[in-house]
Amino acid sequence: MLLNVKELTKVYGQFCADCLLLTGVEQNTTICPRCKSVIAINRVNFSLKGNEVLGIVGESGSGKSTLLQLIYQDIKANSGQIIYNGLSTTQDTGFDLLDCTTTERSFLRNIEMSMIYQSPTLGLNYLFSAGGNVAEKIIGSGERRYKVIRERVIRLLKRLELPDSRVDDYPDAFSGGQQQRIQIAKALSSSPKLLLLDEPTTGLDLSVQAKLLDLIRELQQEMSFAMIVVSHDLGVINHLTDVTMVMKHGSLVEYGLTDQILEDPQHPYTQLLVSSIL
Amino acid sequence: MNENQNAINKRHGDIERLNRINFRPILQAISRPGSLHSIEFHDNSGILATAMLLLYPSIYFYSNIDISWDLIAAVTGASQGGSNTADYLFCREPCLKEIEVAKTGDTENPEKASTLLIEVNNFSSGVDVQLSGPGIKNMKQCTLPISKELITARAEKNKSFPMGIDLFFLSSKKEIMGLPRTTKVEIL
Amino acid sequence: MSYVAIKGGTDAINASKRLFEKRIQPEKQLPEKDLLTTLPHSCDRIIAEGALYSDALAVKALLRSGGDLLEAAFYLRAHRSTCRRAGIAKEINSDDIRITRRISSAFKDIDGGQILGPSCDYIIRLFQVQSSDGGKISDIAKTSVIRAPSALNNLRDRDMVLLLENTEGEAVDVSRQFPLPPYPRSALMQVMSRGETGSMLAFAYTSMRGYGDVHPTIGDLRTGMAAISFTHPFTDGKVKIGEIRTTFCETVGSFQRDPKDGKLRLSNGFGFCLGHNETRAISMSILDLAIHNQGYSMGGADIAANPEIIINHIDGIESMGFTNHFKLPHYVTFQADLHVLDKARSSCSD
Amino acid sequence: MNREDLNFYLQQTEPEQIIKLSTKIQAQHNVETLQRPVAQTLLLPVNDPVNHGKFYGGEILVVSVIVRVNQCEGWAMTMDTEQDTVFHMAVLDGAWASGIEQRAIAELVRSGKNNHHNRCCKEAAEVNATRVNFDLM
Amino acid sequence: MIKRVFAFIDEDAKKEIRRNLLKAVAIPGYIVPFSSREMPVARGWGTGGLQISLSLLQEDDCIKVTDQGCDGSVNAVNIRDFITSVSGVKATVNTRDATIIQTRHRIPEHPLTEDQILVFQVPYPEVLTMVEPDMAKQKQIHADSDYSKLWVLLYEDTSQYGDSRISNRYPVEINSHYMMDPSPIPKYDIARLNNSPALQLFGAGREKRLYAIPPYTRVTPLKFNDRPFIVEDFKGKSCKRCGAEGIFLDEIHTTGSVHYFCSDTEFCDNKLKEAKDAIER
Amino acid sequence: MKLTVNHLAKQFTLHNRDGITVTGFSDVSFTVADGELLALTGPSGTGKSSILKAIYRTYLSSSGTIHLHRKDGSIVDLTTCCENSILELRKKEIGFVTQFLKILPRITALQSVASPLIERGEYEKNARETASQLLDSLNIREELFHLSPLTFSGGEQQRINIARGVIAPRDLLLLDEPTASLDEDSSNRVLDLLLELKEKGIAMIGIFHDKRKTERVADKVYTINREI
Repeated sequence: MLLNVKELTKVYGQFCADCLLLTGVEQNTTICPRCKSVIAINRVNFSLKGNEVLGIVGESGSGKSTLLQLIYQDIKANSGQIIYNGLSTTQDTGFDLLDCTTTERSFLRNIEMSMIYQSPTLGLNYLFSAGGNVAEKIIGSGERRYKVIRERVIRLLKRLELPDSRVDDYPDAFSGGQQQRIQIAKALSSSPKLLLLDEPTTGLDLSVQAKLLDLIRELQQEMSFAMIVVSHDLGVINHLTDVTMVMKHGSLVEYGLTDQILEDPQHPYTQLLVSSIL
Repeated sequence: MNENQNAINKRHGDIERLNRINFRPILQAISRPGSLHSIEFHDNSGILATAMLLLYPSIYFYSNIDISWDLIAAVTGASQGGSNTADYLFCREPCLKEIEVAKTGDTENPEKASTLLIEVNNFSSGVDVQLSGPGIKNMKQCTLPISKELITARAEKNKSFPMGIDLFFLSSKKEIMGLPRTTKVEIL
Repeated sequence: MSYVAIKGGTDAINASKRLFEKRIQPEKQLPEKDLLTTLPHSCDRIIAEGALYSDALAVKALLRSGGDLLEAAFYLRAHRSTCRRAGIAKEINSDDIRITRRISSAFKDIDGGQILGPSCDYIIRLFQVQSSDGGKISDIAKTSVIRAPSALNNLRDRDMVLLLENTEGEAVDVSRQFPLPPYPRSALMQVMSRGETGSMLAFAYTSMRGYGDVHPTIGDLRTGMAAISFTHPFTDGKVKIGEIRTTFCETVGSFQRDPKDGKLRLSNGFGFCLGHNETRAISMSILDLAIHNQGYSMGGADIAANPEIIINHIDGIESMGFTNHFKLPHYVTFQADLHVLDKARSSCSD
Repeated sequence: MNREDLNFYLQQTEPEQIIKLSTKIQAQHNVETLQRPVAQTLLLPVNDPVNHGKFYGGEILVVSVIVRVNQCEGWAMTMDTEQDTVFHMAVLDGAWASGIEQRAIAELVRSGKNNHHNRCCKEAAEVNATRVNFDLM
Repeated sequence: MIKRVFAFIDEDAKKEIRRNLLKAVAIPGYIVPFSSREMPVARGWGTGGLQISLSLLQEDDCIKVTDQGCDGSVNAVNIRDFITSVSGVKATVNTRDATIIQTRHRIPEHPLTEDQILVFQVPYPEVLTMVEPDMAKQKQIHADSDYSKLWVLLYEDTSQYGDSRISNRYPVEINSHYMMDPSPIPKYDIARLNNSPALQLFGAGREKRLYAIPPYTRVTPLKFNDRPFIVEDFKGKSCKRCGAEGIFLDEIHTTGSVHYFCSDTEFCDNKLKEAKDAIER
Repeated sequence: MKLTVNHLAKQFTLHNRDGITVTGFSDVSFTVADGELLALTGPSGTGKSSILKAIYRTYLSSSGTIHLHRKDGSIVDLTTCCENSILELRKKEIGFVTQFLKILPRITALQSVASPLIERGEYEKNARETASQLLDSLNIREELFHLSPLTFSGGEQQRINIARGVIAPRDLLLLDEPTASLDEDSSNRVLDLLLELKEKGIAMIGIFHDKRKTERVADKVYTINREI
């Protein structure tokens, strides 16, 4: 397993002793009636193999994006474990991301994993050129030769079907779909073992969306990294993922093969979700 | 206004002079690890002289040496703290415990770390070591007048730069040697 | 003292100093005590921005600087560095001052009254207008000293005013240790209380003009004499040292949800300065509102609400010094600039 | 009257009277200067009504003196750079503590109190004339 | 009346600066905040360097103050006069005679020794200001020692202009850890920071920061492994006055022609004097 | 034996319709051996497709077992083994050919058919060669090779699906009406292909619309009669 998430919990508020028991999908709330804390993630467990593609679906506020941010160390969990087994040095025991120092966090984010945010404004620095954005991640992974960096930047942008004549243009000179491609090029530039995607195509035109999803799928098969895809769009999930988790009120509702979740959903909430596809 | 205060007032100018004379060797000592620099004593004590130099009102200090620290606190305005909170620790061996709990700062504020001033007899006996790091031209061999355990404990404290502790050794022969956190010590 | 023969600027500097003296003609200058009484606002501004209350030195600085108020404030700041600190005076409170002027624009009438005091607000700025009519003042014996609680106290009693949580143990003293972000409120307030009047005015003005969402109403603006007290070293009793001129301003902003209990309350800001300077006290209270009660801004880009911007850019002594430092020779770095430009131009033309 | 009243109210009297009384005390008693007039600053905390906290609103330039009159220490502190009377005020403070010339000192303080009160009232009357009259209350 | 303190600053303030200097040396390249008292010299005019020098001074020191390599520069004259008047120490223009050298924008040409301390006046202590203005984020970047943004700047300049656009204040890495602003010295002087026998101290009064490079410490400019670090080029040019070559030269443009002179005037004077002495002998 | 299905049943609980249960199929038992083709027959709505989906684990079975006998001799129960094992098996051992287009719509027909071979490690050039031969044998005109199957007729799409399913055949192949919308000639070619696969030892379970076709390829028939 590349990633083992155990009893992961994130609470905003004072976190009383009853928080976890009084919230979740059964209780139909994320707000603890005792102490008014918001339980964003309630004891979530799952694991992910190298090159597996996991989808997370759920309505907004179900905790799916929070879960990604916890893994990416954008925010710190309150309890639980996120064991990462991708490091050669800690292969036997795994490395608990919850214990990582800021230096280790930088290392993880520079080399081991990448995040693709819904909005390219979150993943890109608009003061850097398109190439500069990709270069930042390559540099972060330790490369210090200009020629190598420049060539890899151009190769990646080309692979993402962006014209190499525009490598030194700034992100705001690109269309929304192209900006998202730059973000993906940046994310993949360090050859990460794990790619986290937070609603990667929401907000794009349908035709642009489809092409981008194809490309992500292709790149995943080509480079065989593991992915976690968060989306409220079951079409996206169906298109990209092998396995799917359904979340509600910070809890894990259902887990299964993506086609099974879509065609034979077990939990009432999943059935509702699937039946509401247009 | 008590007698002590009065006497101190008179000596104030002298102490300021002593402080400026002593600052340069201590600065050179931390800049050039492993080399010896001479300082002037205060009341026949190197510890007292460095205490006068280093302590001021917002500073916490700790000591395991039995001298009248209340007076020093009164004169310098510094406060006594625990070995785990003090900015300066004035010690005599054994001080393994003190090293183990001394502050190392954090990655954002590595300067909020302790400095230990250790009183030793001389620089001729101790552990033979080889030093390298900033302030040292290539390599430097010298004798550290402390135990191997202390050297190991120091290495443990300094393993994740920029966090760490800085040491000074003061001998009865009015010599001072510095060992900042950047210095790599190899026991020969 | 030693002498070292140096060619270059030495003689020029001395000549320049002489020429400056000639220009401000110290021998013809007004008596110091008259300056304090005829130009009190200049002195108060010097005192506030210099952050050192001394009438005598303010006047001296005014003369030395030829009337350049910022330069004069700088004299006081520099002097401060040479003085030992005797200790911390007793805390002063706006409710306790002997009022010389006090108004509230939030209410028609208030406990203690609207007192205009000495103000140039109602003076028509025309050179030919006559001075005031010199009417009589009666009943001196019956009048007692005017003190009044803040006009906002009434709202406070009705639980309508937001009380920010005080998360600091002790107040920070930025003159001894400048804090790192996130900046404690006490540090921001101290920096603002000695900030440059014009800079604070400009930043506050941005927030009321729409780069921010501050819609202030002046709740209580007052000037007056505050008693300075200290601890008697031999009795430990409180002992009065003297009185200083002060200005206080409390401003009310929009209402907000109090994070403590979810109730809606009015936000408020506070301004204080040494001496009498209403413009800067008002500006400070508005900046305080902008920074500490960030509300429902839709416009974005509210410069005044950024503590980082305010704390680092309103100090007159620092900003003046740095602006003027560009007068220093920079030919080495400029030459380096030109070298790099040459290289880049030839690289781009390849 | 408290010893703490001396410092401020003596400043409200004629300096000559303080000097005169101080000179007399110095002639008759053992007066030793422990700290000559020294310029110092007082940091000024200001109450912050917005969070019931405080902040430092600047510093006050002061001059203080410490003397010993017989066996008792006397102290005085005045604002600004004024140094002439502060020494004599400290002598009077020390004398009060030693029980010397207490009546004369009290008399001076009383007159200072009066002067101060009168001046404040006069100022208050001037300020009161600028009161806006709504006839509401 | 007011008792004059040796070297202007009161003892407690000196102690604070001294403590921070010791920490700065122990953590090479790390910028240490300090309280920075107001000086009677304007902020931005060298108050940081001045506070360091004043905290170092003792009676038998000999101070040199130089600006742009020129001891006669008005700012240098002013600061030197102030230092000598408040401390009574000797002053010199001769690099070799100085125990403490306070400088702005240059490192003296004459090689420094272990007995000397070089004090830089620093306008912007934070190397990251050009890529990240927010102080809290700057602190985090240093803590993570993740300087990708500086490298991206270099990458972008290299792609667009063939080399970095930074002409002075060129970012340097100290002892393979912290990136540091070396103060606005030309690139020519960057290499001379490396492995210096002298202790080098940096003070920024307005920004309230100080930092240090201990002697014999590795200082490397921000540069890609496969690209050269290009410094100002004076090949084939020499000082019109003393004939010196291979040093940093000032360019003086007069109508129609360019003349070169030593930037370090003391070095130039010495060279002339040596030549004269040689002839006389 | 390749696959043993024992007392397999499937019920759907519709939580959002007052929790009513609908029976998909019940008590299904059969076996399939290597090189054998089992045909599922019965009236429509009796759950023939559901059985295939249960084997493929698109449906979770309610009770019963599905034992897959793997080449290495081990046996896995497809109703209970973990999702990762299913994914692994789907990659190498179990194939599914549906009557609906289930390929990336923006990829060319040739690329789409060749990709299972490439995934298996075949050189791209060889894979394309084999794929074009296969498409040719299925009567797909060469000019369509480089177009997206999305624009194809139903019959053409169906043949692309079949080609994908058989080009790198898994040991067990599930066929859901592979000849549903094909003309007679194409239909025959597909059935020929299936016969070839049997020769190679591939086990198959199929649903065929038409009795004649069933008889032509099936080794045995399992008929489902819903008797509730």
